[in-house]
Amino acid sequence: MAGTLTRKDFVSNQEVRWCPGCGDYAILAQVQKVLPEFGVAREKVVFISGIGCSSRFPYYMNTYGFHTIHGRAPAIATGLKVTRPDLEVWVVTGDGDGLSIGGNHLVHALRRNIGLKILLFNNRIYGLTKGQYSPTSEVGKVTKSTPMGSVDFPFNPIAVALGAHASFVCRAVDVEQKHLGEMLRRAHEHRGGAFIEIFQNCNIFNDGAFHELTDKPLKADYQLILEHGKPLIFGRNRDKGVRLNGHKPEIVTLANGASEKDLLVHDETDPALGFILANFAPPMPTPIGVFYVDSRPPFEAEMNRQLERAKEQRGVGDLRKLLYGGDTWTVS
Amino acid sequence: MAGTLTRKDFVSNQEVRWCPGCGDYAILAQVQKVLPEFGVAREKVVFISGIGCSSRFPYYMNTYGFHTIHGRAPAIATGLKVTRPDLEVWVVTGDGDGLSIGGNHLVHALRRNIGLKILLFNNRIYGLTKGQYSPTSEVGKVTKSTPMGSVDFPFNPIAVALGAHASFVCRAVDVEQKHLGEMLRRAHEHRGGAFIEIFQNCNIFNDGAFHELTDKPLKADYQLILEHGKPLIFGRNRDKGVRLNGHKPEIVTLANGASEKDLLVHDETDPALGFILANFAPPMPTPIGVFYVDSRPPFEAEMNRQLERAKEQRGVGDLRKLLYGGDTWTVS
Amino acid sequence: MALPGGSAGQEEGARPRAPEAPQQPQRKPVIQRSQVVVRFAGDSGDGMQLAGMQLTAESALAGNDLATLPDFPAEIRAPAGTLAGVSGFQLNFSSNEVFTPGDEPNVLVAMNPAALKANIDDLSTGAIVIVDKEAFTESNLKRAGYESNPLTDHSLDRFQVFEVEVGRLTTLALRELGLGNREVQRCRNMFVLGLVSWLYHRPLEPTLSWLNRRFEKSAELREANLRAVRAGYNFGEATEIFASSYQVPPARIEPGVYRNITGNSAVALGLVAAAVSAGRPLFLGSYPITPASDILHDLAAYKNFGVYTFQAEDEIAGVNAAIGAAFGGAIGVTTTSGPGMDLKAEAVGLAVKVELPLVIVDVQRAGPSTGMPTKPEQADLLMALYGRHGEAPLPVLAAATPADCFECAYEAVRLAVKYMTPVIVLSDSNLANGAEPWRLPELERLAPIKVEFRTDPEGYQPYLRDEQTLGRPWVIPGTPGLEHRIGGLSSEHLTGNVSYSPTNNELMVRIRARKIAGIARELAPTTVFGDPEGGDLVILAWGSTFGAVREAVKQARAAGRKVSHVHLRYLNPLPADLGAVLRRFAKVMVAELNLGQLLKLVRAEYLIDAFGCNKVQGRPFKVSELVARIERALK
Amino acid sequence: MALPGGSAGQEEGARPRAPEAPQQPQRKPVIQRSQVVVRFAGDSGDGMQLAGMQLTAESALAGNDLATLPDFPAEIRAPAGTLAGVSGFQLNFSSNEVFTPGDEPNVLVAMNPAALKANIDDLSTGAIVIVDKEAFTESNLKRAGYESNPLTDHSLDRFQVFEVEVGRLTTLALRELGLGNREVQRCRNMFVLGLVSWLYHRPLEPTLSWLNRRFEKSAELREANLRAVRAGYNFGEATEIFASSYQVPPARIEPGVYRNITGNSAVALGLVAAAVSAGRPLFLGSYPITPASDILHDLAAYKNFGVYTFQAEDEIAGVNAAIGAAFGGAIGVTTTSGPGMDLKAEAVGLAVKVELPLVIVDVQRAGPSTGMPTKPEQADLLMALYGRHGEAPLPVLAAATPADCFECAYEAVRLAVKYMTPVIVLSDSNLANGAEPWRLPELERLAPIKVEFRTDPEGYQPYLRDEQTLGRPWVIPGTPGLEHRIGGLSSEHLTGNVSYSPTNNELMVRIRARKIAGIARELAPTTVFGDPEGGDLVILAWGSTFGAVREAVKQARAAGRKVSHVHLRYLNPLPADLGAVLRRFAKVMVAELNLGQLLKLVRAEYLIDAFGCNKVQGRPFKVSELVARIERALK
Ligand SMILES: Cc1ncc(C[n+]2csc(CCOP(=O)(O)OP(=O)(O)O)c2C)c(N)n1
Ligand SMILES: Cc1ncc(C[n+]2csc(CCOP(=O)(O)OP(=O)(O)O)c2C)c(N)n1
Ligand code: SF4
Ligand code: SF4
Ligand SMILES: [Mg+2]
Ligand SMILES: [Mg+2]
Repeated sequence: MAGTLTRKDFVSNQEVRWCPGCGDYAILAQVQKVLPEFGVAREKVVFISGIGCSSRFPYYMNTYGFHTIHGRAPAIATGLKVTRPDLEVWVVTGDGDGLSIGGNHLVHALRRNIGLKILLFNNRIYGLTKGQYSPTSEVGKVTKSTPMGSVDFPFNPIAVALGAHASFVCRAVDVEQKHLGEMLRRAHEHRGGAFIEIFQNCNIFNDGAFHELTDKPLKADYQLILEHGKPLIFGRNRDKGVRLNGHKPEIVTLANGASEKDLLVHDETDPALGFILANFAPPMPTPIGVFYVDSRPPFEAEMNRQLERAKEQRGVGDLRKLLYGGDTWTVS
Repeated sequence: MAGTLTRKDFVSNQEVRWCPGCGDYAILAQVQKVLPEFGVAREKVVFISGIGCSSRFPYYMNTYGFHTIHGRAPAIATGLKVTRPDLEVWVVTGDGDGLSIGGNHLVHALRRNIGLKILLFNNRIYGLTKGQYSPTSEVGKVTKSTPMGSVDFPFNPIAVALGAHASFVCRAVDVEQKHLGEMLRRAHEHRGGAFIEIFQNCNIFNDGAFHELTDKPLKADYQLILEHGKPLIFGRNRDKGVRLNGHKPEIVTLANGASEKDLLVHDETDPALGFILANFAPPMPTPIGVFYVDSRPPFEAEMNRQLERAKEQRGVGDLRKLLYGGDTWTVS
Repeated sequence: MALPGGSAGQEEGARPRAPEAPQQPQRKPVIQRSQVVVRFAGDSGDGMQLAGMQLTAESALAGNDLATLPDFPAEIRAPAGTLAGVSGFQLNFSSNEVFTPGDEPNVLVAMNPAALKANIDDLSTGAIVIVDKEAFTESNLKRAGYESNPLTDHSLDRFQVFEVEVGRLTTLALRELGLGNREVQRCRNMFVLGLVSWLYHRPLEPTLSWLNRRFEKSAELREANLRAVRAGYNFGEATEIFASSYQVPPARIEPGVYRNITGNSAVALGLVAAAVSAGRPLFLGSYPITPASDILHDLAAYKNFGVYTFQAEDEIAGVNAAIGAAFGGAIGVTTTSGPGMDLKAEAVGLAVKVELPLVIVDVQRAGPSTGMPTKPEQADLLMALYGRHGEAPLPVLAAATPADCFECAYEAVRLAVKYMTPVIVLSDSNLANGAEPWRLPELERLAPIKVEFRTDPEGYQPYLRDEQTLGRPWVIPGTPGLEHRIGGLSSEHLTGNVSYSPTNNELMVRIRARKIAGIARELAPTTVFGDPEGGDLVILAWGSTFGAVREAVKQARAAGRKVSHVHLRYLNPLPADLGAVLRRFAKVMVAELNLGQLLKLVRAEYLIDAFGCNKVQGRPFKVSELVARIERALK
Repeated sequence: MALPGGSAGQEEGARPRAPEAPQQPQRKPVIQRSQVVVRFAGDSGDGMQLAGMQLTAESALAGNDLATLPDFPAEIRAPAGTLAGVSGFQLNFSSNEVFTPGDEPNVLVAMNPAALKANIDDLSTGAIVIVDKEAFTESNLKRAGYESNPLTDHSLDRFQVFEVEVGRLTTLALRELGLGNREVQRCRNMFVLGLVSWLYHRPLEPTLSWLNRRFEKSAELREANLRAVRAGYNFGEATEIFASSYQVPPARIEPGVYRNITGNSAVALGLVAAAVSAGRPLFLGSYPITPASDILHDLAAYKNFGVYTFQAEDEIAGVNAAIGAAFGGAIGVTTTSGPGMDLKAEAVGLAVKVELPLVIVDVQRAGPSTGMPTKPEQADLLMALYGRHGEAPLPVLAAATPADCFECAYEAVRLAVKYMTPVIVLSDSNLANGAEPWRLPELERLAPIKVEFRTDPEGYQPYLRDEQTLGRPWVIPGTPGLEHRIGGLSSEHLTGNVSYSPTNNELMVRIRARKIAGIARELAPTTVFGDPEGGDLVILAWGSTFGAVREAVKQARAAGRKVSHVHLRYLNPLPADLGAVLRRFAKVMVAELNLGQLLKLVRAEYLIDAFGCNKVQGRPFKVSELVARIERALK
């Protein structure tokens, strides 16, 4: 059963309705590709989304799905996961849905460590409402609602997640299919809440927002792939590395005297390092991969353990005793 | 006028109605003490709060004040500050008001760098609703709503503010009056949004939550006072220091071979360092003081500059031209 | 108190109960009374709620019918001794059926000047006032805003004032225990409880056994409290201060097992009972808010019943989490008060659209905005009905008494899962904190709640409806072969696929409306208290006004007025026969604690020229107000 | 279109207008028509909205009265060529007064098979269908779900079908410019615009000058578009395909300066005009949502008018920021649609309680929940009135036409600052995107909006009310000596200090209610279109149904029916004379795009047995539907 599932089993019969060329297609394709590999029965998988282009996602997955209201997917998913820890619950959200109107639910789900796998499709724009800037849009962005350029300093979703003490924080890119697949697998395997920021190109309203990370000639110089226990090396000749000067990062060229062992070695378990990496801004490269992981127990496990413990300690609830058990008196 | 104001000028005629012994009194006293020193005319000062014990604050200040609804003070204050940058707008909120229901408005106000001075009274409990746990309560806390102990991993408000890229982040303690006064002054002087977490004792529902930081015999060993450019030293004999081992902090004893110059020197302008400090957990001491400052321009300044620029470029709006200026035709 | 349409305590069928022997021999003259209203008042820290609750327990054991009303101070703890800090508890016990906590206390116990000042105006001439004389110090008088001492300035001359040195007498009684002064002073409430218990021949057993339980772990405090209560009792008997005591014979009460219950506790129990009947876990997603928080607190203690309580980051998350839980097959519930209801509107609309079961409990408080959070009002009715964008109808129920909260909560779950719809239950802060004796239901008689998740893929469609109820099938994730997607967009009949078809949209909007309207089919015919065939005036009411209206109607009928009472539990849909019933009366008056909300519905629905009897003072109706209003209406 | 109670375009006073000379000589036979309805339909990317807007501009210049209706595809951009991606624009132009975009198009321009399929059922026999023949490829037919080619399978026989090779002809026309194929194909809309312009003798000037402006910075594209439009025009004249062309003489239109305006743009302009009149900055706190976002976009461009636009993190922040701005003395506004209204409820209640001016614009869309975001409905009325906890009344206005949105937005600001209250303006997606010619107001005639902040400390009290309006004084921070605190808790009359006094609470609740009810004093008497003295039937309506109802009533009256039309702008308070007016009619029918919301109000208020005419299809009423309904009602 679960073992024999293929990509096709996860494709629903609904016509996919994103703009041609939208990065959402690539993400959908990868999710449909890797899910069967996880060996979870299809009926145990649920996709919950808010509102936005990205939030159409559940319709295209032949699993259980709930396309809810703007920003609330993490809250709805919380109620589901807490009462049904047997389910694999994925949340699909956008930079507006997840960080603007739904920002609070997101950070609370992360701090609580609800065992949700949260995919935040970050295209740095509101797609569905046709192109207003979002909380991840850069300062100065000219959009329909900011004709003279935005004056909002943007969120860095990775930093927000780390600030909320998420237990698994990573970043992927829509078109880096293999890496994205790995990240999905890591999220699936993580016992607890997982936050995955996925850079996603909106070719209609914000085309090329991540072109440095996706354009062949550029990306090797701009992308820094994080691997636990490995030194931070990048560049098309893999000749650039990142070193800490005190607690400040700097780029060094490996040829020029600096050697691999001077380099910062990635440690997924260190929140401070995660935060340093999250704050990499040009000229530093953009890290992708897992920034941080911790293994504290998920909320739903603890909550259900309390229910079990209560049953052990007080016996499975007996309604008669509950009603008749207090200070009663009898009139006869 | 403004120069000759005294504490009494900022005391309103309303009876203060916190529980006797509540930490809110100390904060009120200090605010009323230092405000006159800032030389801002009383009528230019506005206090805006949400709902909670702490949010009663505006009633006791003889300034303009608005006791709004639960969690929304930062949003209301944003509208006021943006249109009235001439005013000094203080926000008073609690750990529930500001981080639970109002968490999203708080982080958005911080990332935008709205020039608000936000005082978050953190008593790690819901005071007004009589003692439920809050998003800053520790795991395992037994309260009315968590008879078997809370299973929520708490927020660290400083980390949340840093994750949102607040431009000024500091921490104070209700009874550390002088230090609190300094922090208020720093917040006042900061050009932009300031976030001040104030540890506040709720002696009714969460008494002694910060006793290690306030009890005379203990506090020297538990409190680490941050000062820009100074090494991190603490302990009742000022013989303990903090050193970085790679990017991981550790405590060293100054007598035992380690000398002051090995110690980590505080740098308010470094977000990574701020995050390292924010994550100090026992056995590390609890830092108070300014974690992080940056000097990016406040939102309201940029926004008003756009309005000015529009007027310069297009002339002050002429209603007739606006209505009659487009594609019109005349029927006669 | 008789429930609307219920049977507890109704005069027919109730049998007289053997009076209990008084606790200890009483030697002073004894006067018979049929009803007494006692109010305890003191500082928040004085333990007045506890004293009141125990007098209630004693009165229940004495066989009286009763009703209570706690009156908490405004949200912030005011400094000791100030008016803002006064906490009160009122108990009405009687040898007749009781419907309200009573308009005017016969006895006021005032632990300090502020407590006296805050309450004295509610008393009528001749009432008993017991004060803790020692608390009438200069500074306390000032804090309460007294210019001169009322104990000496003759301003209390029209009352029977008893000045008792409560503090000193309690200290004396506990002398040997070596407790600190603070602990001793904390027992003052038990002293006055003992005193009042003596005065009205209350049996002390419930209090004594409660103290034994409560202080199980501290022999010292147990002993102190036991001594204090006995000292008060003996003080009444021993001293010359009271010339006589009073006896209130037991009421004729329907046989059964009783307990005291507040509305909030009853909601919690009703929800648990329903979840047990349904065989499903209960999930409460809630955010604390006065006066609803206690439902969360109560439910948090029922984890061994499979009850999940999730204190969410806000009300929006609370209701959405409940929707998520319902999607997964749990009984999803959210509890709140007015401001929280505002925030839940969008999610409730989603639940209406996707047709998932959900129960929303709104414990109303005085508004608008923050208003008076501890005070009652009934001004959320129209919001419950219409407070969402689009056409989003749902059933609305209102509880009439604290015990009725059990029934309403239970019924809400039943309707929610039967019709696959969110259901709103309206309570208010009167019911929430008020207590009454509750005749416990026989479990076998609870309406069955059937939950059958569909598992058969054959012919399954997400919006294929039950022909009777028009409810759609509840299919939960984890069911193989029934994978499907739901959402807030307009969706196609049967398949549930996203659809923008104009006629399909109208079809779905109308089916949902019909589904809710159809619930009227299963409502019992309207019961009229008074003249079912019609008369001069009928008072139509809903919610916590039940007791006051019923009592007022009784009194007016006793005075020969042809006035009746109809009390609604179902505000949407309204009972099918309601229009016909109302039309039998010459006049229809709608009594409610708002500016006329049910009134609007009734006028629109039946085109009857009904008029309102309204009050928005953060206080329940007084019986006397209603009686006067009835007289005016009949003129 | 005539505004309800307005004067633009009313038959009396309107003078005939000199017909414009056609653009170029026409040699084919010319047929006279009094009214033509054209619908352009194509893929989202085909530029149908632009073609429609330009034909509108041309028709305006030709002196016709007109009305338009854009029809956007559902929110997500569907793949090219699919039904879900079809975008339409309908224009009704006439030599008579025009009230609606027309029920059935006389001409359909379909750029591909999906556009044909999605629209063909709306056409009546004999209608003209112009198709881009080249787009009818195998794959496009399949994408549209056609089994066989409608151009060859005779399924279109009852229409006049004109197959044009739009792509090839456009390519030919632009040959010399050396543009890429994509750019060339983008000019196809101008080709068909030219063709239709020829067919109906539309003057091309507005289009030509618009193209010149629009492509100011790209000579190449400008030239391409100009050539395409001319090529289409010449193609009509030159080829044999059309045997004749049509002329629609100008309408009698009230003199004045006109421009086309959509409802959303009119709201934005009305708000700016009001802020200018008030002499205060305007602050918009908003969050994007279909179909309201364009108000935000428009206002964002008016920064030189002192307009602040704040795209908030959500609707809650949007409205709260507007309240904060109002506290500081700005004109605080928030704009949204249904789901956003749900979220604003709590803050609106706060504004009611603290009595600060605020304007809330709800551009209604089809619900409940996410519903059909691009489609119109009028189902937010009861929410506007009652969608907040507690007694929290406020004025509610509804715009009748796109241009009327200007008046309503302006009036809302006026009422808000005069009465110190939040005001809700209801629009809907019909009005928001629909356009009509707007006779520009004379600025001197705009009602004055007086804002006078109190600065005098002498005798100041925060809730000391104006005797006339009952509004409280607006005092802004920065005013020396008037420092004060406001908040959501119940507050004392005059001082505004926190108060839990029961009678004070009732006083304040009733004063606020009276304040809003008192606005009725300044409403003009109700205008009846038809028989002011009464008749067989009156249709009561509100909002965007104006045009359809007015046209239907006109037609029914022309057929001799004694039917009248009353259209409401003020939904709360209702005009004082409304009951009396309605009672003059034998029957009262309330027409609205919901299940009967105004109907409930009217029945409750006047006890009139009014009945509903309702539709919830995400579509406006058709005139023919209403005419049929009138006939049925009169039977
Ligand atoms: C309560 C509410 N407010 C606003 C909207 C309108 N809305 C829908 S999606 C969206 C933003 C989408 O942006 P994002 O989350 O980045 O998703 P994207 O479309 O870019 O994938 C908005 C504002 C809504 N549906 N509901
Ligand atoms: C919408 C809404 N939900 C809930 C409440 C109830 N409420 C008032 S204050 C509060 C929490 C207060 O906690 P905190 O912000 O920590 O303030 P504190 O009282 O501890 O100072 C809650 C839940 C409310 N007033 N409004
Ligand atoms: S608008 Fe952007 S994000 Fe949305 S479907 Fe199109 S390309 Fe994708
Ligand atoms: S409950 Fe706690 S926080 Fe509130 S006033 Fe009392 S001591 Fe202070
Ligand atoms: Mg986006
Ligand atoms: Mg707190």
